[in-house]
Amino acid sequence: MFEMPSGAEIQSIISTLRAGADYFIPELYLSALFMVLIILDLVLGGRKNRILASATIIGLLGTLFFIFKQHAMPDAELFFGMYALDRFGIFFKYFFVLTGVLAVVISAEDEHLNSQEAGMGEYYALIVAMVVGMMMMASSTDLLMMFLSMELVALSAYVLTGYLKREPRSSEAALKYLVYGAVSSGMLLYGFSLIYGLTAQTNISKISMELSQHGYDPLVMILATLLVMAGLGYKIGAVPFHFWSPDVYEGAPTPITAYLSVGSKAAGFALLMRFFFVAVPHAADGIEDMLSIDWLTILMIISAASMIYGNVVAIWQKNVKRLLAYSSIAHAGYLLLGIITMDKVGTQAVLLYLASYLLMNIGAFYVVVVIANKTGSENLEDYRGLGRKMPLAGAALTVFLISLVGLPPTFGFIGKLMIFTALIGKGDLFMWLALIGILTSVISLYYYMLIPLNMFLRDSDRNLDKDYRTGMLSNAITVVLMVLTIYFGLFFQPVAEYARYSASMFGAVLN
Amino acid sequence: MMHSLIQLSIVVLLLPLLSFVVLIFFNRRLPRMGDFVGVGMLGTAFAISAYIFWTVIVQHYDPAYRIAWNFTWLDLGNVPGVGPLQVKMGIVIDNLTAIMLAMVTLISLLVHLYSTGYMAGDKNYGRFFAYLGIFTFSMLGIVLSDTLLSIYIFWELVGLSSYLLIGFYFEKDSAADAQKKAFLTNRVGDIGMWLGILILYSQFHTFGYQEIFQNIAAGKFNLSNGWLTAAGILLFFGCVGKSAQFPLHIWLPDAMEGPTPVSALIHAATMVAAGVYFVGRIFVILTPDALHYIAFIGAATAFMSATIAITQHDIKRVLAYSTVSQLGYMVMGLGVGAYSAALFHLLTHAFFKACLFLGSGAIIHAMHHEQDMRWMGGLRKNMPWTFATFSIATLALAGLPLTSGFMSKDAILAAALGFANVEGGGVFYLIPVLGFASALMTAFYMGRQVWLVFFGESRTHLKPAEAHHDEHGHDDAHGHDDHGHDDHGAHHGVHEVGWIMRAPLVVLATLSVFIVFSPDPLDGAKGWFMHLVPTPSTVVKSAEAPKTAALAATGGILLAEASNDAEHATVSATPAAAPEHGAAAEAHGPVFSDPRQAELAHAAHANHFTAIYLSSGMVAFGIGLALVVYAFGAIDPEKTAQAIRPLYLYSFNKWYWDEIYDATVIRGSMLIARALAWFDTNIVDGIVNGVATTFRKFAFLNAGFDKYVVDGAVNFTAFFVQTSGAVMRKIQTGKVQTYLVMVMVAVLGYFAVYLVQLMK
Amino acid sequence: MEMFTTIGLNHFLTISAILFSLGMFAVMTRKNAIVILMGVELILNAANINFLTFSKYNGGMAGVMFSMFVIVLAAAEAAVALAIVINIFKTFKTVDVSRVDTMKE
Amino acid sequence: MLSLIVFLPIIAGLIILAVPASQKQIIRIVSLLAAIAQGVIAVLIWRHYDPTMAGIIASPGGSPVGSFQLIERIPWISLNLGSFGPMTIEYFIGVDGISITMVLLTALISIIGVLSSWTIQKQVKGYFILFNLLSTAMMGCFVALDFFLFYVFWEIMLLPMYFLIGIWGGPNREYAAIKFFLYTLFGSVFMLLVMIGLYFSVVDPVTGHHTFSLVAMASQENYLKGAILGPDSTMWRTIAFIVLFIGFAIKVPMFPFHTWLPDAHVEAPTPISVILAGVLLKLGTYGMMRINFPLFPEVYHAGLYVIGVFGAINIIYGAFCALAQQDLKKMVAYSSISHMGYVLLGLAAANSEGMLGALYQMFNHGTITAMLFLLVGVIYDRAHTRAIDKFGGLASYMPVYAGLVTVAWFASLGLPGLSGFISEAFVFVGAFTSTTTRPIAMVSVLGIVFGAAYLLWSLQRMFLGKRRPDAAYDLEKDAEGHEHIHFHDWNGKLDLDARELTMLVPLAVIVIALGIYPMPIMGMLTASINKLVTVLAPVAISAVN
Repeated sequence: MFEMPSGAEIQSIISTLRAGADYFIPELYLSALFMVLIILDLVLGGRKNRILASATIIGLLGTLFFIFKQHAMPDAELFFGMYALDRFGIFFKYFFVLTGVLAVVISAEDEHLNSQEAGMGEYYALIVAMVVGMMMMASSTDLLMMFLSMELVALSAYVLTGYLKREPRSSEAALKYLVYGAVSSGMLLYGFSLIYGLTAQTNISKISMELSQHGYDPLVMILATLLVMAGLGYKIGAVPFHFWSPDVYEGAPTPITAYLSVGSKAAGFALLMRFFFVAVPHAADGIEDMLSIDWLTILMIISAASMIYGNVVAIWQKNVKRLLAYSSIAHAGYLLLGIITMDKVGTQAVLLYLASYLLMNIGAFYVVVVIANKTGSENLEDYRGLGRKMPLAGAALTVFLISLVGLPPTFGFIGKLMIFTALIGKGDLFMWLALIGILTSVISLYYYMLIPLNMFLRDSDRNLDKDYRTGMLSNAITVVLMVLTIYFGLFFQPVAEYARYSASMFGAVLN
Repeated sequence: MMHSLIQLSIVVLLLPLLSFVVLIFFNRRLPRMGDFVGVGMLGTAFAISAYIFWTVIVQHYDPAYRIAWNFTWLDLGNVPGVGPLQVKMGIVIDNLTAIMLAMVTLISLLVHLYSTGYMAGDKNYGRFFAYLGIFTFSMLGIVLSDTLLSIYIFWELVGLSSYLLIGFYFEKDSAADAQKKAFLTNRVGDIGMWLGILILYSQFHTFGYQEIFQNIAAGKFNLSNGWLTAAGILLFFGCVGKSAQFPLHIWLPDAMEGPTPVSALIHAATMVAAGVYFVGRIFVILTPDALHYIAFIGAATAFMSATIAITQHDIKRVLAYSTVSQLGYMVMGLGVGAYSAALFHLLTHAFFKACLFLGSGAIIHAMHHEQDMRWMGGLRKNMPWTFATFSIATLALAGLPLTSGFMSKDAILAAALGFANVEGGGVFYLIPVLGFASALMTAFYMGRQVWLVFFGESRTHLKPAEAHHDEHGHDDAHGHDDHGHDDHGAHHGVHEVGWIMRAPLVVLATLSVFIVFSPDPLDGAKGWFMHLVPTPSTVVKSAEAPKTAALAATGGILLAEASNDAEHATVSATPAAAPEHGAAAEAHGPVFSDPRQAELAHAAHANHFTAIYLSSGMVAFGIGLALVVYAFGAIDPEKTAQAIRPLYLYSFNKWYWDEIYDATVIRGSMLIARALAWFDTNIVDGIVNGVATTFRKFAFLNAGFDKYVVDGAVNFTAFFVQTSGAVMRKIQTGKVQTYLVMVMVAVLGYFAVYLVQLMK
Repeated sequence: MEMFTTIGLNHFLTISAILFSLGMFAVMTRKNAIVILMGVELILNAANINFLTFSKYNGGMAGVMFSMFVIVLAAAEAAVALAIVINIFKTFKTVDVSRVDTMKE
Repeated sequence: MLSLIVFLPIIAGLIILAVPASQKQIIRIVSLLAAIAQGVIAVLIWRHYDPTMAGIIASPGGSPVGSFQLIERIPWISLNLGSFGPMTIEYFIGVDGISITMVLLTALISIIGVLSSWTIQKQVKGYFILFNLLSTAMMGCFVALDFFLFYVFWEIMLLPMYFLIGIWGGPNREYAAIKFFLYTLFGSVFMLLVMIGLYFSVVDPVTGHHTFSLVAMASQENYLKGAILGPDSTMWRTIAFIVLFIGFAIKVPMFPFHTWLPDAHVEAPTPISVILAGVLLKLGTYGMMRINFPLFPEVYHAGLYVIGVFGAINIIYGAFCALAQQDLKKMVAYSSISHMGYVLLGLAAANSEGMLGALYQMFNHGTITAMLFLLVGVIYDRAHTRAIDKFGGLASYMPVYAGLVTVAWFASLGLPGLSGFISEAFVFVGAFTSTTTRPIAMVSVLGIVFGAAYLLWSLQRMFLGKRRPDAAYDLEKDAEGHEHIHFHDWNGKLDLDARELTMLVPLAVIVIALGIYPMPIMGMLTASINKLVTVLAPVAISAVN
């Protein structure tokens, strides 16, 4: 029933692809890097972890140049509406590359990871692959593309999570992640199929047009929405789709935990925002439309639940990684607050918050790794008295945690400030969410402070006379991250302005 | 340019302070611990105040003499709703001030001299003089100050110095208790005084006497008259505290823990009289109701403490209670409107009571710190000087004619009688009755004291070893100076004290003779004092006075007083005093515009002689009784005591006031304190921690979420699935799968909710 | 009567729905990790059926393309999954997911 | 100049960061020099301050920064928020009568604090870094005129305090520290929401944009009708006032939010107690006067009676609790609660006398309580206990100490001639003059007696009488029979040593001098206080709405 396309048509198709490729350079470049790393791993012999790590870092940093060049290009829809080039996407491209770089840095620092006999080649390659996937998640404008990029990220993540093969917890985490992820993506896919059925479209802007013009069966639509939400909620790790995250975060190698908690969460948010703002039809002032109200309700519930659950459960944690996992659930809740406002300021706030989250969370995990290198443990009890042995690490960790709580003068405070500004800017509509937000942040102070409490206020029962000095490089990195966290807490104007500049996505009307 | 007398008075005020500063810091470095500094300063101060006295009293001899000076202490700027507002401090010098100034400096000087002998050898000798210095400073401050605020300040400062001096032997717990008791009891009174000040300030935004009087007279007091009465009574409460009036009299007897010179200076002559002086200052704003209240309090105090004094053994305690009782007289006098009589009594009492205390001090000193009269006796032979002066002062206190005490007390009693007549109520006769009764008892217990101490044979040897304690051990308050106990042998070593301690006795005794104050031994009103310190006319419009008249009269005063400008002092005559000037000879007090006051004055004059007869009779009877009991032994005091034991104990234990307060106020507040502290740590804090724990508990629930709730949900799902179909019978679940179940539950749950909504 | 003779949109959808439920059921109840993975396959294929059906009834090739990608991707996922399951078997000596629960709460 | 006084300590902190931890003496001296420099600048500021300029608000039509002094106003952040207009945050500091006194106090107490920190031996480096951070934050709070800036300083204060109590504190320090942290944070997070709400409700008359400037917020005509905290949204304004008030009341601390204070004080080392009681508590009432009341005057007026009642509760409740304490430091802590009650009462009076009394009380309480805690520290250093009943008769053996204690104690119970009296007197005068709070004032005067009661009682138990049998020191007789006492494992000077004297004597002098002639401080307040009262007057409010 389908007649073959004529030569002319094929010509035009090819030319379109060629044209699109010019806008696709960073992704292509990274895919190349992916190959290069595999090959490098094959050709190199002996102690190659350092080389691979530095190669990855250089390669990733190289990407920044290509991404930067994209600023000059106009917003465009590539590959027949599969993919979009817009400021929103570019922001996340920067974001993911930096996340990747930092993840590699942490990995290079993590002795536990490097000490295993299996090589690290695939490891760094997969990190790069994840970067690509996350970039595409942030920029894809078509259900198919969205699904594929999510799977690319997910598959790499499964492998990375289980990378410590001899480590039962690592394997278990991988399994849980896999099963949970597979099912969630299945649900997402099923939801997509229903949406496709309702609209006969896979391009999200077309979908939105269809829905607003021809209407839809609300029952099917809500089912689709819920299934999609299940898929996205699993990516951003929000209650009640969060169950995988504590186990996975605890079991995975710490660098990967950091990477997942920042990178794939951010990617999930990017995708969610694009889907929510573009595919879901909004009336002029944003809230009128029936479907957007359904989404809003769901998002509000999820956000409130995440803030409460994440913060309250974290109080009881004994393992630092697991504690941070729960805190990342809570942070998903705060981020959702920004989306709920459904306006440019809200989006800006989310981007800013993500930027701060990148700094402080990666920083926290980095220090956790540094400490684990010395003590070989991530349990709260083993942090006792470390503050005096590792003052820098202690101070840095405190700064990052304070930033996670959202106290000035740290970047985290600015994130919260912008989020609440966006909320209260809407008048008293979302005041209750704001209240939940600040009250839970008070709770969060308690469990975050447990770490400095153990480090500084308590004395260890074990004798801490071994050498706790850390290398210059890691010290330097720690200091840089810490200083940046504070610096952006005081002079956040450039970041905030860039966030605003980036708060415009293809085919969405944000005001 | 301020008036020269003002400048001099400021010098007088500051000299004792200077002595305090010097001595508190350098007494150890100075020879003789620097007592000469204190004495020298006081000597100078007395000389200057004597000059002031001479100028004001002798040279001007004008009832209305008054110079004032004040300066801005605090500037509150342009206060919204009030306008420019300053808090002023001022000095006023009128006849009363001049007299008080001379009296205070004189007694203080004498006590300084006396102490050089009495306190000799004490390890804190120098500090003692420092404290005397700051006390004198504060007392002079009270005397001189022209505003309620400044008098309140000095009021508290005398409290402090009294605190320091009572606790001079702070190693003794009894002394430490006494000083705390004194300060706190006074504070209670001060609260009242402070509230009174607040009431007045809240109306007029000023603390100055004159402004307040003027405003009240001008009817600017916007609150009800009840408030004004309240203000009067509350201010009087300050006096109740300081002057140890019932019900706050309890601190004064304990204050005898202090060294005896201190008792003489502070707790007999000057500080305790400050209360009366203050009430005198604010006399004009006291409403009739307030005056009634004051009169009753005074009478009650006089009577009560007289009854207590009868049974005390401690020589200083007897004097202390007699002091309370005499203060009661003065207050009663003010209450019945006998302003000048009361203040007159203040003055006379100051001298003879100081004399008595210094005399008792001499005795205690000679008896090696024996204070219990039961073990004294026969001292007249050993200490003739002390005996002579002591007896003169006693007579004055008892109020025998030819003494100063007679004139003043008689004037008060006469006024009391007159007051009762005027008020015409049966209950008001209680006041003079109580007055005369206590006159009787005063005579009795003073007679008893003199006899026990000076006559008969020495009873030192009778003293049992454990005689510190009798029925209630309330008089273990022997002034243990540093010397500690000496042996209580017979009168070996009991001999007259040295000149330095004898001279003050002589001076004070001389000042207890009538001639000093009035040519006519029977009528103090003919004396200079009552002429120069006339009863001022009230500024409170009493109901029966025709408004206009009152306004006119008061207005007259006000014009005069208003012209006492801040910087240059003027002298003015009140319209009341003007027609009076020539006829000062038969002083009926000034004629009053306020009918009530006029009536009172007249009645007082009318009852003059009745009072004389009655009181003389009472005194004679009292002394006679004392002689009958103790000299001739016709009645055995012990037997009588046994016969009326309940009454005796009641009196001996001071009507059990200490016990009552201890049981109610002190224990009560400690109880509340403990209760609240418990409440604080367990309830208030408990709530906070409670919230925290609930959070942690909640957290625990959630932490166990996967374990309990999830499994529960799984079981629920199992049930759900079973009902769905037989195929799903056997269900096996693992962790990760239960997570998925949860997700499904969430999705389906929301879907169900949505369905329900859609149905609606 | 007609609905039994001629096969229409709803039939396909019903099939896919049943398939999806079966998949979910397997995923949630089966002990064996392999079986769970098969359940996942069922879910994915249920979605595929949807895509193809809608593609047929709404016109356009998007659905077909989608399903093709999904099939490929399912294969890749299976590969990764099996690798992980093998690793689990090495460390836990079992493929019973319900026993793999050292991390909880 | 102001920036210098604010950031000097942090500079010192950075220098210390470079000093090796072993060089304790250098570290101490650096901090001391910073504190002294601060003090010198504070005095200079005081000399150059023009007491006629009221401050408080920008007079309509007048200069946008109002009659504040030593103003530094630098644009800090300027963001384009599209529909919300540009978000401008300024580095905007300046002083008026209300803040100048607090600046002086902070400078003074910082010097004292450094001096009394001299005995700290554990982790000296970290201690002084945190200490300097803290003192910068405090100073910043008092001079900040931009709400955002104020909030930043306010929050920065918490962390150093947490560690200073938590690391250098007593046995139960963990609990006290986290309690302090959570409590105050709970108070301040609401402040964040209110701050944002205010930002959306206030427009800077000059730029026409939303602003965080407290000066602009203080004049009611700058509020937008229909904004969430605009003049017409009574409900939200009330709620905002209440949560803000609670936020500040926790710092004061006001019953029933006070329970963190005794714990914090008992656990904190002496210098931190001094800072805490001397300065931090003042931030609560300062915040009320600077932010809470001027921004919501009508709510403030509706709430006068309630504030007054809480003030009275603080006064009497605190006094009673102090009366029951066995631990001297705890007693002093409760006395702080009682004395801050006077401040609240004065603020509730809403007239110049009361406000003046309150502000002056803030200053005096700072100096007096600093003295009290230092004196407690002195005895604790020697006896290693603070149980009031473990002493007795000290006055005979440590006369100088006893003398200073007497001064401090009597200053605390409001003896005329010492500074405490004047402020308390004015509080009462004001509270009584205002018909609203008159009954409350009449109850509160009881505080005068109970205040005297617990102070005199403790004085007696510790210093008077003879050595108690179970006292914390031995009694020894030397050759010529003079008695001496000796504390176990204390071989320093028995009576106060030079360092302690250099801390205590100046404070005593200040207390006495300001008690005799308060105008040097009071003179700077009056203009601002009168302005504040006018601004808060109901007529002024009704004029706007």
